[in-house]
Amino acid sequence: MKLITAYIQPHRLTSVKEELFKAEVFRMSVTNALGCGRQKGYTESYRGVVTEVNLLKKTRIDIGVNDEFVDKTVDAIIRGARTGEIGDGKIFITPLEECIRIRSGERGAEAIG
Amino acid sequence: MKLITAYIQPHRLTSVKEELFKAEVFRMSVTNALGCGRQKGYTESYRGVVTEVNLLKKTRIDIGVNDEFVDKTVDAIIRGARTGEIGDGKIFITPLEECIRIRSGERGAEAIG
Amino acid sequence: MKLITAYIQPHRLTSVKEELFKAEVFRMSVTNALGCGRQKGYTESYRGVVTEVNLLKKTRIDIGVNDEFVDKTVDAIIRGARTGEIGDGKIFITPLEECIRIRSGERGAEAIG
Amino acid sequence: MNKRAFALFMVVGLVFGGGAAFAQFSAEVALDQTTVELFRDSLDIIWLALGAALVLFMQAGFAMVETGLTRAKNAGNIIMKNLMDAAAGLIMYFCIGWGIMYGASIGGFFGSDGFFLAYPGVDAMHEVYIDWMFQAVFAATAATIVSGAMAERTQFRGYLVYSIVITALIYPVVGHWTWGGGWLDQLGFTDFAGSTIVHSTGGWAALAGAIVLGARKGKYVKSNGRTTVKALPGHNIPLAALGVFVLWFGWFGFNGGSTLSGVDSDIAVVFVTTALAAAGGAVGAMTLSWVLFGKPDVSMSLNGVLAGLVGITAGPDVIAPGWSIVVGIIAGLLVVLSVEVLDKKFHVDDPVGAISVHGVCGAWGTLAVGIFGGGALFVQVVGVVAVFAWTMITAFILFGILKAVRMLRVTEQEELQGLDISEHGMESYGGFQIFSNM
Amino acid sequence: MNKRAFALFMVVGLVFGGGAAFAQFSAEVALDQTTVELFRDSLDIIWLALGAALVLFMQAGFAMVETGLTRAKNAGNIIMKNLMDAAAGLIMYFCIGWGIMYGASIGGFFGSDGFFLAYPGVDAMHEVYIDWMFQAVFAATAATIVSGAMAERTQFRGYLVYSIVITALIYPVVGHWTWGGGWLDQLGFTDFAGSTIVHSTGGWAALAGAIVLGARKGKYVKSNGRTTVKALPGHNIPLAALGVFVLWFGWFGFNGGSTLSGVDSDIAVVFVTTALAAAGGAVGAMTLSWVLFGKPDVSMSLNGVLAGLVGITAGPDVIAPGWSIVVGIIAGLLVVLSVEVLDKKFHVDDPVGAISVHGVCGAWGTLAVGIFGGGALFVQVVGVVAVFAWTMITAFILFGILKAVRMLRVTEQEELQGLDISEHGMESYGGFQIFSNM
Amino acid sequence: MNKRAFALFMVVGLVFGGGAAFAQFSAEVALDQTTVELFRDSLDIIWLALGAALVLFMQAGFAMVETGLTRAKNAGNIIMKNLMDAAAGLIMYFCIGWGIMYGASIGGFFGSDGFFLAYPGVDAMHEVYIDWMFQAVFAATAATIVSGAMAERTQFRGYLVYSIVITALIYPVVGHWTWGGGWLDQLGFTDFAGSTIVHSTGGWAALAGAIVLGARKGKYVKSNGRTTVKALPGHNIPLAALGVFVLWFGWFGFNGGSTLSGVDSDIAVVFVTTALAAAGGAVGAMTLSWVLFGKPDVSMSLNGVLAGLVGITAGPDVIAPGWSIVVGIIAGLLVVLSVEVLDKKFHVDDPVGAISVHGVCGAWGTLAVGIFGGGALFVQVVGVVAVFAWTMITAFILFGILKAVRMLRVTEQEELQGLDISEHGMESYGGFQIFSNM
Ligand SMILES: Nc1ncnc2c1ncn2[C@@H]1O[C@H](COP(=O)(O)OP(=O)(O)O)[C@@H](O)[C@H]1O
Ligand SMILES: Nc1ncnc2c1ncn2[C@@H]1O[C@H](COP(=O)(O)OP(=O)(O)O)[C@@H](O)[C@H]1O
Ligand SMILES: Nc1ncnc2c1ncn2[C@@H]1O[C@H](COP(=O)(O)OP(=O)(O)O)[C@@H](O)[C@H]1O
Repeated sequence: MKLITAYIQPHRLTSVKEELFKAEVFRMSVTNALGCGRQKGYTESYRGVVTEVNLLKKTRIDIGVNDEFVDKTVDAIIRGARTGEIGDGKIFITPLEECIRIRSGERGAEAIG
Repeated sequence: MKLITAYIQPHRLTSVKEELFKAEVFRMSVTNALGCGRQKGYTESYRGVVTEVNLLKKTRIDIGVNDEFVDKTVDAIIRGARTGEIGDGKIFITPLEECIRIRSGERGAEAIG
Repeated sequence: MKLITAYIQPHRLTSVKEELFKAEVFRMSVTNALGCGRQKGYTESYRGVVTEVNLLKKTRIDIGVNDEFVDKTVDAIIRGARTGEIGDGKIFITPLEECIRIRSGERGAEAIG
Repeated sequence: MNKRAFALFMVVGLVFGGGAAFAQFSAEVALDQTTVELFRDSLDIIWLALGAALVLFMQAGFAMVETGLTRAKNAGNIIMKNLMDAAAGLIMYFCIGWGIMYGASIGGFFGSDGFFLAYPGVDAMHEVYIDWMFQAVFAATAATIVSGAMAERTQFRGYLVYSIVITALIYPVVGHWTWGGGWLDQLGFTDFAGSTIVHSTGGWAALAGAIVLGARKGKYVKSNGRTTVKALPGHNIPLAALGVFVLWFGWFGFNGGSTLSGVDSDIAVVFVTTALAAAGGAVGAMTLSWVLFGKPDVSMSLNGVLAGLVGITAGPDVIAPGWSIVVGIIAGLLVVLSVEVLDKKFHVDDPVGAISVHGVCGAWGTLAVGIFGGGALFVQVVGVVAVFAWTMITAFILFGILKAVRMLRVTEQEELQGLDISEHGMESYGGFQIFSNM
Repeated sequence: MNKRAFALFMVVGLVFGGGAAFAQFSAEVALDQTTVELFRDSLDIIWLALGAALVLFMQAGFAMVETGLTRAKNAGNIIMKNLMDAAAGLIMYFCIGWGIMYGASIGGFFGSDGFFLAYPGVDAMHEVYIDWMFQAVFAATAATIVSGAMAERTQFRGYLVYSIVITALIYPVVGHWTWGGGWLDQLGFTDFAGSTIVHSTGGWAALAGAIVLGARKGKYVKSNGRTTVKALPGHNIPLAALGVFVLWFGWFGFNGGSTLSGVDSDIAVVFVTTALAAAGGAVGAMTLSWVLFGKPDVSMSLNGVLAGLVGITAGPDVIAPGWSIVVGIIAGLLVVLSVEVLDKKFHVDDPVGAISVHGVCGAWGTLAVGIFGGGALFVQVVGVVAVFAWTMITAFILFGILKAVRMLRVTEQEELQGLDISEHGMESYGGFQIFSNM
Repeated sequence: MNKRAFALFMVVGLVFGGGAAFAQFSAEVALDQTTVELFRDSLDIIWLALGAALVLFMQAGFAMVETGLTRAKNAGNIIMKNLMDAAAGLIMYFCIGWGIMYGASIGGFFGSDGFFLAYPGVDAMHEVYIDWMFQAVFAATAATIVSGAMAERTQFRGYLVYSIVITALIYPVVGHWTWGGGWLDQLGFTDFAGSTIVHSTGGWAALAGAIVLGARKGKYVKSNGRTTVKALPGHNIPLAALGVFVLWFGWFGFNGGSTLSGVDSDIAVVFVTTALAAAGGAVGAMTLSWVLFGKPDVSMSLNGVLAGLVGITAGPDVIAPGWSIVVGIIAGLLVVLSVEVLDKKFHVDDPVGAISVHGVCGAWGTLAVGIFGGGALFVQVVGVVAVFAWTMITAFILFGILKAVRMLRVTEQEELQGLDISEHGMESYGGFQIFSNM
């Protein structure tokens, strides 16, 4: 099992979700994050004082999947999130040793779906 | 060492924390998240326009533990979070290679507690 | 590749960012979290009812790095975050199997930077 | 021709005739008894009209206080309840309430005509209208007090029924006994702007409601046979503070307008005592909360302002400014003590302190007239007790019926989710990330 | 010597002479025709001044309603637009608008003098001043209606141009036709406080603006040839509710002040009908939203209050209180239906419902005078149509030009980012974590 | 019998006697000198009472502006400070301030009787009461200005001491010199509603406070010998905007009421200039911020409104409407420049711009009377300087003592945590997730 973590542009969340649904990935967790990457920030000015904002709003998606789903899921995220512009984001894949469904106590492959 | 990540119903946080304390797990980090799982969402309607809300509010708990604590911790979370209803959530376990206490520079098993 | 996750005091974020920049780590993701650790909480009182607040505000930083960057990054975080007081926080390191840049589809070491 | 056209004529006048006085201002006025009455009437109408507008604006104050001191997930619901208190309340008071309050008395207990403001044969309806206007916003005030104490767990449709009953019946009957010339008035009961008549009525109805309804889930947690009292903090203190300032502002209309005439030099003292009692209330509540809890509590100090205002409302015309500070301070102390006792001893869950502010301090204010303002203390006690009894009994019956027909409380699941989603299908702070673990 | 020094003298008087009356109050007043006129003038000035202050305060109401019903990322921008409607609006109405509205008429179509309030040779300028004051805040009201309908996607500088044109030209011409004594007034068109003149003018300009501008990104999503209507929920319902209460409060100045005299017993009925129509509007909109959507909708009920207020504005003096409830309820139903039709059928994106509240209910109110208030229905129809035509044509031209010179709409990127950042380089809720995935 | 019972009698009257006039309205009024004085007094009382209510409501405006422009973690604290300015301020002004301001003068420097409003032997106390009422809310205004400039780092108990001293001493002495008939008044100094007397006094006390207190942590960051100025953005711009609108509304009471009589045709021009100067201020500040920073700044434009209002306050009765726009625009420019200079050059940390708005623009307004309103410019300068000197000296001493006894500034740890938690043990936005990394 793998844990797929993606940082995407907030406004691509809807289309990423659509692509994931098409790829039959229905489980996920979403948090909002601030990201610092290639994308340059912008300046804000408050009462005449200029501030560099280089932590930009990003949305983070975490998905635990069985190994055979990894590629499908990654592709779906890319399809939904890619605009070709800097700031599109990153996907990280980490090993997932165990997954437990709290309700039933099921573990592993069955629990993840 | 393992990193235990649990997504639970927000209103179970208090009882999960109590169970963790009983199991002598005192360290954790909590974030809020939106989750999409088996639990069906609900519809909101704003000014007559109906919207499917299928990202539901969840609370995420991250706990780094030594290997011998894994089961205790998982059990405590389950005890605190289980209601038997869909939406109770999931627990993910990932390998944790290193843990460092910033204050002292301690590493590994001593740092985690 | 490794994924470095640090929980720090919120008001140290700026100096951590500065140290990371000096160490030429320019990519990161930041979320806010509530933490429970060695640091004792404080009591709030609302309308005469006293409440123990033991989930304290923390800032979480996630950084995906190539193996050779791990030490540099950890050191930079410690330099930026350490005050020597309880509550300074923790750093966790987990294995990172893959990293994908959404925009270009690049993978692995090139994608991470 | 519309009166606004005067400017046109003025200019024409200037061009052709040079400096003609303006139509609007120069209309000839005969200098006789009629003129004098016209001015007197105009001053009365203006004063009552502005007073009514200020009192209606207090609805905004109540809405903000109650929203601010409850949780974000119920914000839209509490607002709907406040809105409907005002809307349904005004309509019900028009149809029924006014008639019961000021109609021809049946034995000093309730009125019996004037429903729908139907006064066949009366010409000078403006006098009825302006008086109705001022009275109607008071009825809506009595109604809206209750929503705070019953917040975060009451069904919307049940609350609607309550709104209708209090403005059509419970409050008007109290009003008839007193301002309507009924039995309490004949005993010599005095309550200038309604410490008892408006505020205690609302406060005691709130008490009955909070008891029948029970506490919010998670407020009193039993474990090992011991009950722990938990804080369920409000989500928006600045909004609550704004509400308190709006109420303070509106209260000048509430007390000031209660001279019922714009030609009344008592207006001066009423304003002074109203301002000073509110100040005293804030200082009193802040100080006591500081002593009791170790830190000056913000929401208690805000409650203190309201406590002071409720406290002075029965006698702002007869209590001297210096004493009004004392009345306010005592009200401020009382509100803190009362919140403590209700919460920690009796486990009556009143999220915003409405019972303490309006019920308890309303009673205090009514007695204060006897103590500082020269009223007959015994009669004041009779009035306080009578209104308490009537309101508690009728409100218990009302909420009891609502409970029996399952229209009172939302389900536990709905309460957890928040009433905004369960009752109205929406969120009040779209996009904001809010911890919902309570 | 400053008048405030009286107290000093009083005390001196007390010490030396004992109980002398105060300077401020005891000035001798001759008891003659002059005195009578002085009092009448004073009552008029006070009434209009307070009315003007209340109407200006409505700007706060509009700002809060519009902010609350749109997204957090545009909150500062909508506030700037409201602020500039008031600021630029007052200045433009001073320089140009008033002259066009009330200047010497050119054929009943527009006025031609009095610009900059220049009335050479006039002494009693206070009469001009107070009337200008009351009229100016109406102009600013007409202007500010539009910002809500065009929210979240309009360039700030383009909006500034619009603000100037409506307060200098579009509204004053409508005003001249009617309150300025122009052709509609001569036909016998009646609109007491401006259902059509102020509100419909604003509402139709909003319609034109929303059409030319197009919908917000993500509001109407086309997929497979079908258009899905999405909700883009407002971010702060308590603020929107506060805005509605502020508007209700201010409306007493709007309608009440429109007697244009403080010596007018119609003030009484105007207050009553204004209050009851608002209540009716809330009840009507809540009920219909409950029936249509299954749950009572909060923001629709809030719109209902405004709908009722707009609906009664044309005839608060001639519609009986009982009927005013009916006028309000119908307005409340209309606003819900109109929002539904505009949104789901015509896909006109009006984030706050300004077109429905002010345009549609403004027209309804104007007709209601004909139906319930004894006005000539046909003339009312002529007025409604004429104002619709004039406003739509001029507003289409205005927004068309702005669009052509690329001053109307922000870029898609800017819209996504939010206008606070793109137009003003700031965030309105610094520190708050807000989901920005819309 | 309570006056409200009239309705009952009316109806009885109708039934038995047919169409009897209402008690409230028909009381016989003798047509003589007494009646005339009664009306005049009533108009004065009504006008001052409403003015006082509006000025008190400005406290809500200040609270919202200051809360909105500071950080979420200090919101409850700033509200407590505002609340206590009003509450403690009113009480202190009752006990001491009024006597010092309007008591029998000791050499033109301070008054010496009338403490606790004790005027033995005076019958017509309503005249004292209403005047006290109007003056007291001015004292509370002067006090509340300071809280914004000292926000986010001042101890609550230290601030309480300050509140008491300014309303009991610092402000009343300035008031005695001028409105109290003291030496500045005798020189011919003119300041209609208090540009200098109220606003500069508050503004300069704010300046002294901000200097003694030092900047907020993180505001001016020294690195490599260079100081970088950082922005610490406010957390709630919509609330700040609401506050500004509330202040604009309340200012009509502030300036309008300062005619001190309801029978004064100057009310008209005062309203017009007050409205136009505010509009000018907004336009001026917006434009300059656009030029200087590349984008129109929201919080600066909001400050601009207040700058314009403070600017016109010294001469709203004598500056012509056209010139009032100019006065406002200049104030709007000044506020932006002053904020820039204080912040970037002198590193005086004033989170909300109170020093610039009230101190600087107050001085400007006082001079503007000399320039546009026909006052003696030299005397105006003397007044500005004298008030500056008195306030700076006394405030420096006061804050210096507070600093010496460690009652002025919270610890660094408390500041980081936020004053809501450290001073009041609570959070203002329970449940909201807020980035606290500043
Ligand atoms: N090495 C990294 N570690 C953690 N987060 C990262 C890393 N690289 C990128 N991110 C996240 O991904 C987001 C997008 O990265 P960015 O470099 O702007 O995109 P792109 O690859 O399209 O240029 C960043 O804002 C950050 O949140
Ligand atoms: N595969 C997954 N990857 C990431 N998060 C998941 C996954 N499965 C479940 N979750 C998280 O757990 C929450 C609860 O899951 P759900 O399926 O509703 O619970 P249950 O297993 O009790 O039916 C989800 O809302 C989501 O946040
Ligand atoms: N074992 C753990 N698992 C998850 N988070 C932890 C763990 N230990 C510490 N943390 C996070 O780190 C923060 C700081 O920990 P704390 O023990 O207070 O610091 P210190 O090590 O300096 O005493 C905590 O608030 C929590 O967010």
